[in-house]
Amino acid sequence: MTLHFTPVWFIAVPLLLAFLSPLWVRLRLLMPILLGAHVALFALALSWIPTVRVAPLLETIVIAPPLGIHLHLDAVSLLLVALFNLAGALVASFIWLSNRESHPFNAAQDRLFDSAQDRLRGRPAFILILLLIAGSSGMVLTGDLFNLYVFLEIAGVSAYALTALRRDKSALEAGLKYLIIGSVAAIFFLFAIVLLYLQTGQLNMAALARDFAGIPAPMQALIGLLMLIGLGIKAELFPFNFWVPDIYRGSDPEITALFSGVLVKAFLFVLFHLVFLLLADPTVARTWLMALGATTMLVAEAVALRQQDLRRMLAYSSLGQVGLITLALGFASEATTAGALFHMVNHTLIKLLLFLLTALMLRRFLSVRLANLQGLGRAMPLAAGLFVLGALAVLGLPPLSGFASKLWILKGFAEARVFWPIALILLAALLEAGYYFRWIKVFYAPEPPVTAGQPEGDWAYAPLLLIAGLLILLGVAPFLLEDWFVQAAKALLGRGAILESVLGVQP
Amino acid sequence: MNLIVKLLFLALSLTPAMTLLTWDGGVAWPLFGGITLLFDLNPVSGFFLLLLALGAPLVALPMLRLRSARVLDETRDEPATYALYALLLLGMQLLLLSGDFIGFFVGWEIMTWSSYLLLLRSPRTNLEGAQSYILFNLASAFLLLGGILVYYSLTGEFTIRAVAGLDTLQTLSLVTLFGLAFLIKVGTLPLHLWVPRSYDQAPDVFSAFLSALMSKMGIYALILLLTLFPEGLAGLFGQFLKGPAAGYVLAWIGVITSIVATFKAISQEDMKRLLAYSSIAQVGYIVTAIGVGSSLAIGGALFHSLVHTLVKLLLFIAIAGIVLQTGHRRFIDLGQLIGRMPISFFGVLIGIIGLAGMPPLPGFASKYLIYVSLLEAHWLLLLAAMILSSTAAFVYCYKLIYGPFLGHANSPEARVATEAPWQYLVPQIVLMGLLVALGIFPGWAIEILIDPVLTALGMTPIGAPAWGQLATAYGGYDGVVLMSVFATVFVLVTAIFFLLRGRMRQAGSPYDLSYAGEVPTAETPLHYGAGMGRELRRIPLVGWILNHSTQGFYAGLVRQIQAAAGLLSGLYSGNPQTWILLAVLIFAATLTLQSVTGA
Amino acid sequence: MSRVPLRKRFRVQTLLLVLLCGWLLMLHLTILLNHGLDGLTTGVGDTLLARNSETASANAVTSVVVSYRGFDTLGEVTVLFLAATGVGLLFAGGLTPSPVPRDRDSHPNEVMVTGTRLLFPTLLMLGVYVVLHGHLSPGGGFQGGVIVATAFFLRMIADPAFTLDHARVDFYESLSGSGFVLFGMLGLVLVSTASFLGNFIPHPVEAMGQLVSAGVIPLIYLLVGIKVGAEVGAIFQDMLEPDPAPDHALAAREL
Amino acid sequence: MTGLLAIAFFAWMIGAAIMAIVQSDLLQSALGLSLLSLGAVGQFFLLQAPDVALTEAAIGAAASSFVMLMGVRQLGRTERKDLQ
Amino acid sequence: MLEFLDSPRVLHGIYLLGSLMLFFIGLYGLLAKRHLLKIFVSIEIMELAVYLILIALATSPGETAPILSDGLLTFTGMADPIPQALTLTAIVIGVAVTALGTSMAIQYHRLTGHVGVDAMTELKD
Repeated sequence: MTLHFTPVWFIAVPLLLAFLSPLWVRLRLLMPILLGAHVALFALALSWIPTVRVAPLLETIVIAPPLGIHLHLDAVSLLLVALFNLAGALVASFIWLSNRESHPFNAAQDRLFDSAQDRLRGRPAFILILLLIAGSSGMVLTGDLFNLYVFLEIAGVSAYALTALRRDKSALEAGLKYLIIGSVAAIFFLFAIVLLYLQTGQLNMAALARDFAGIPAPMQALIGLLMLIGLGIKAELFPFNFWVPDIYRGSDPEITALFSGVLVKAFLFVLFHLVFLLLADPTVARTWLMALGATTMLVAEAVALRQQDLRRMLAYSSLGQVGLITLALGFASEATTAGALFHMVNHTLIKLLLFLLTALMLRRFLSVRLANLQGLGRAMPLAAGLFVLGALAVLGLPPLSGFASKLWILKGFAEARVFWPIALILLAALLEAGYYFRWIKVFYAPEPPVTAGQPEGDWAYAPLLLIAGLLILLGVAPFLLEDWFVQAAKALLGRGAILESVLGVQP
Repeated sequence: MNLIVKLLFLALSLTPAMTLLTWDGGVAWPLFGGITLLFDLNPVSGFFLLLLALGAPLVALPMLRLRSARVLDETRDEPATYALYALLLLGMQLLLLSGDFIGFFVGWEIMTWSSYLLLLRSPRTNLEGAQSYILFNLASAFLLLGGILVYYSLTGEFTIRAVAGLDTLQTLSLVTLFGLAFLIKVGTLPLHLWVPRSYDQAPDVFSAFLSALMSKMGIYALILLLTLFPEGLAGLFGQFLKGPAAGYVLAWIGVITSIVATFKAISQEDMKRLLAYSSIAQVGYIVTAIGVGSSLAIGGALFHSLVHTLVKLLLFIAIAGIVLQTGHRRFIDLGQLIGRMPISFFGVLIGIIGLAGMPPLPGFASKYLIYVSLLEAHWLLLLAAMILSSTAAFVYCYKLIYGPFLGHANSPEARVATEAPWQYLVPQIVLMGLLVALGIFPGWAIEILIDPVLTALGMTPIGAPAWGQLATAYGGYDGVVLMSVFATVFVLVTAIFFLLRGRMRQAGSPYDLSYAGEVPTAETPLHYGAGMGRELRRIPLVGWILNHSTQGFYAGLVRQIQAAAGLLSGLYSGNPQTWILLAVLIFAATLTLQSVTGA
Repeated sequence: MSRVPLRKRFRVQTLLLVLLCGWLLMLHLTILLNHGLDGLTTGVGDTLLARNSETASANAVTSVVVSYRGFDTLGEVTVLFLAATGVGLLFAGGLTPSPVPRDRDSHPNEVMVTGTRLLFPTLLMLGVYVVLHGHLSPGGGFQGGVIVATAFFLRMIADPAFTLDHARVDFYESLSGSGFVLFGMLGLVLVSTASFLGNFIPHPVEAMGQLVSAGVIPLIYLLVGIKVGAEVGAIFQDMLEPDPAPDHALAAREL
Repeated sequence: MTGLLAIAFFAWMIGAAIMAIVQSDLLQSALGLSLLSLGAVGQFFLLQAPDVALTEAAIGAAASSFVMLMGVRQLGRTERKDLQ
Repeated sequence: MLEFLDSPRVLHGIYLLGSLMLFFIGLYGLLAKRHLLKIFVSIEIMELAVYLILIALATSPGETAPILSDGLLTFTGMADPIPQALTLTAIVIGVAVTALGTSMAIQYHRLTGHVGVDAMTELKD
């Protein structure tokens, strides 16, 4: 009887911990467990880097693929799983370290809602956060299409419930909207899976990839479109992403950080994983996705110019970055893919930083509208400084990590001598600068702001400073992770390698 | 504690000088994917690093006293200011030392955002000023990045070195991208919107840095373009008269910039805005010289950069001292400070003489070189235009000395002001000394500072017969003699003035208008500087220039983008059914298309 | 008078939506009828069916659900668990400020209460039977669990005095859920199976069709049954409990 | 025979579905959903899927209808009470 | 007389037609109805249609239920168990989501008095 460290731990451990949550409540260990689980899984992921570099890790569950379900841990899924658990650890530590005093809400609200932090520290939030990350990890790891759907629903249901966590009007409205649009997306995706199964008799993704070419062309198009709608809604691509700002505006910023940092990344990965895997010649799909990505980016950055609420603004900014990542992944050269994966990591870190800062501001001022944040730089100098850092990073200004990843993507385009994405990306960055610097200017306005809420706890800054340190470190020395990203890009693009490792056949 | 911070800050401000003196050998920093940042010192960057090394501590010194003792301000955020300044210096050093474009861009961007954050430290900064500063500069940076990427796609590497074998289209796209980027940074005409706003709104001392040193980074970059294309601007469209045709366009951009900016400067009511426009005008000369592109012209450009750095540091620091002591920035509120702030007066005096390019000071030498190079290229129309602008500059120079120092003190603060604190005076004295020294030894500057740069660029050095002499093919002068003559005359005139002073009539009050036929009220702007812009507008062409500004164009652009954003944000309506309907419609449309074409 | 154009517009919208859906139906039908009619020829299903005797479960669906695709089932139970958590979160205390005990629309009559009391054990038995015979006959953990939950639910409706102890439901939920994962882990850890959810209990094919057969499958299905019963019961109870009178006064104050 | 039964069930189901959607009395709508589920139970039996049929009966018809009924009880019976 | 209805292709066609009609009736409800419960009902109808397609098209006429009982000894000639297993899973997931949604709708109604999606304007900027 030996202790097998296998990828299944990434899913089994959070599930076990979530099921055992009444025990943790009794032992008053919820927060340490939430943090500890993610830290441990992050460490576990890091410990696998040398193994995965040699060959991808296949974890068979009950029966070998293509008959059963298997988990596929290669460089790219390892990267994302590590990232998700890191994000989980950061958010958990932020929630844990925020101070405990209750909100000075007015009386009616006080009776209605317990304070934000207490809700986030409760058992439901513990379960939902843990399983949101587990679900996202599962989506990235699984090699089976229906299993993917199950994990999609796990992540989705946790996300719906987390959105409504605050239980006030706006949170419930956001939760309902998310649930409706999410369910519709899931139905479309399920329909696509059903058609795939009916056409090929396979559920294993590698086997599907092998058999996909045999499906008649109109059917292929139908399946592709259904998947595009389903995953496009979930991954926040342009004509399907209208729900995003409302949801990000309505939920707690701590939660939104996870949506933007973890959930979207998982769906983006799934989308591109399927495209690269199923299609032997993904040229058409890639062109479509690049166009969608570019549109997403430009539209989102333009709309963000007018936003008056920080959460909405960050939502659009997040969409813009998703567009950029889609554009780069859609191009699918090794350099742009590696750069896009790097940018995923960066964007997760940056959006965690910015949304957690928003949480601090919200706690302090009870509103994060532009007008209420005048002169924030005086009231919360550290928060304002970190916001500036995050903004610089998201804009891709050196020496922060956003620069390195954007440069990588741009370099990839330049190597291929394709210039229109470069122009669009730079234009989008300029638009993005237009609104980020507007907010920064307002933060440093000379008038002091009106403080209504409570001061933020000093310890809450610890995870934020850690993120800031990471952003600077990755910006100054991106070569530390370079190899990993290149491996991950190869793994994501390497259709043949996956088919070979799963099915043992050369495509 | 506070003292330690300040000392540390001063030490940090000396880093460019330390770098310049102690640099040995290149440094390489690998980034990723074969991108390696190379840092090394070459004569061209050395010249500009020298400017930085000179300017940085001189600006740092007055930064120690950003607020006057009269203004009660409980926030102590100076450490943040100091940190940003140190970052800015770091960025500029990276920019100057880097031997590859990525390092160059990194330095460029660090410089941009850290200076932006410094700009925000001023309570005067408004949204338009801040936004135009950062957006123009980022546009410049992104154009630069675009250019770098084109360069990379053509050559396969990021190292800054001469490219060969490009066709016209490739060269043109490179030159356009790089050129636009650098011209924005330099602030030539249609792209200058951010310059007056930011120089005006920045913290008073920091304006000196912006004008004197940061604009020089644009000049450095423009000169770098010459390295990139060794055949120069001539290679693009051949010759025009005796100079490069492409450069002719650039030269006209420079000259028009300087003419317009000069007239704008004359019509300003505010000292810092005036200096801002004068900065644009001076940089315009440098751009013209770079357009000519001959070794004489580049030498002139470099020399003028040096002089302009010294002059603008001097003037902005002196003005900052005045603002600190009086709290006023408009000419109409100031006056009669000559007795109360004598050292500042001399600072401004020396400064404007240098600025106007009048003989004993080195401003003359540098402009002379540029004129001669224009003559050499037979671009006489340009020469005439430049002389026009140069002459008009006398007017604002005069305004600058008369407004604050002579005439009547028009505000209570101006009447009781005392000399600026020592932190402001020491840099002024140093700068005055340097300017006078350069005026005496123009040949030294050419031989020691400029010729190595020209050699490194592959041009013939100008050379000088002696340290005191400036010589060109069209004649030269001896700085020592000139300075002696002027000094003697100055001493004589001053002596006569003081001897005769007792007999001169003193005006009793500002409203003592013995020679005017009307009775002024308290609202009548009796100050010399007031209303000058209004009068200028009567001159036909000048009036047209002053009445039109690029501001309207950019404001319209912003309005259009905002409107488009509003239109698009209508898509993000909050109704889930609309979202689903849109998705389904797209689904249906695509499927229809697919079945029509696929069948 | 002014309603007429509104209604007209409404009809046009409806018509357009019907046309859109109809058009999509047409498109789907053409594609699917042309290319999707022939059904499955070969697939993993047939292979699994052929190998089903390995699990010694008479019900092939059960062996797929619990063993071959047990990972899906674990995820599915998790979704249910998440939904129960979410529902519990939404209805957790604080939203029903009135201290008045639950006030139903109609008080249950005696016949109904007695009838339900009689029905209750029968339903419970049925549920347990369905769960325990999951590997032999149609049904299993889900169905049985829901039947059990329905039994409790009927009691709750009929008998206002009957409530479920939340802590106990939580306990069952937690026990069965973690049991499921632990069974999976045990399969992973034991050398004989070395796979998550591996069937580590001996399951001879000869025993197929008997109650004690198929190794770990009935045990896991039992756990699933308990889990589903507890979740669905919790959801039922949470939704039933809150005060039915919408608290408009509170809402109005907040507006 | 199977085909006929299937058609009959489908007629039943489509009727129930239209009832569930068009009825403005939400109780009727919930009833329509249960009828639809019952029809589906029949279909699943017909399709040799007794497991699914049982599940649909227990979960689709019973649990889901219960959830809907709870919703109707809380939200009111008429569909357009605040939407006129 | 109606034997032709039992041929595999025709049977599959019937199921396809019926299920797709259900699916698009659901879609119509989703797009046309404003009431939250109606939307959840529509979503359930759509899900049900998808399950039906899956099971119907994966099963050929003449196959028996995949359960070994009453004299059957081998697993041959049986319906594909995988679609049934998938449907089992999906049904439970669907009901879980509906329950969560209905609870949210109930809470939302309690707070605001609204029951329709078109009344949700709190988040609009």
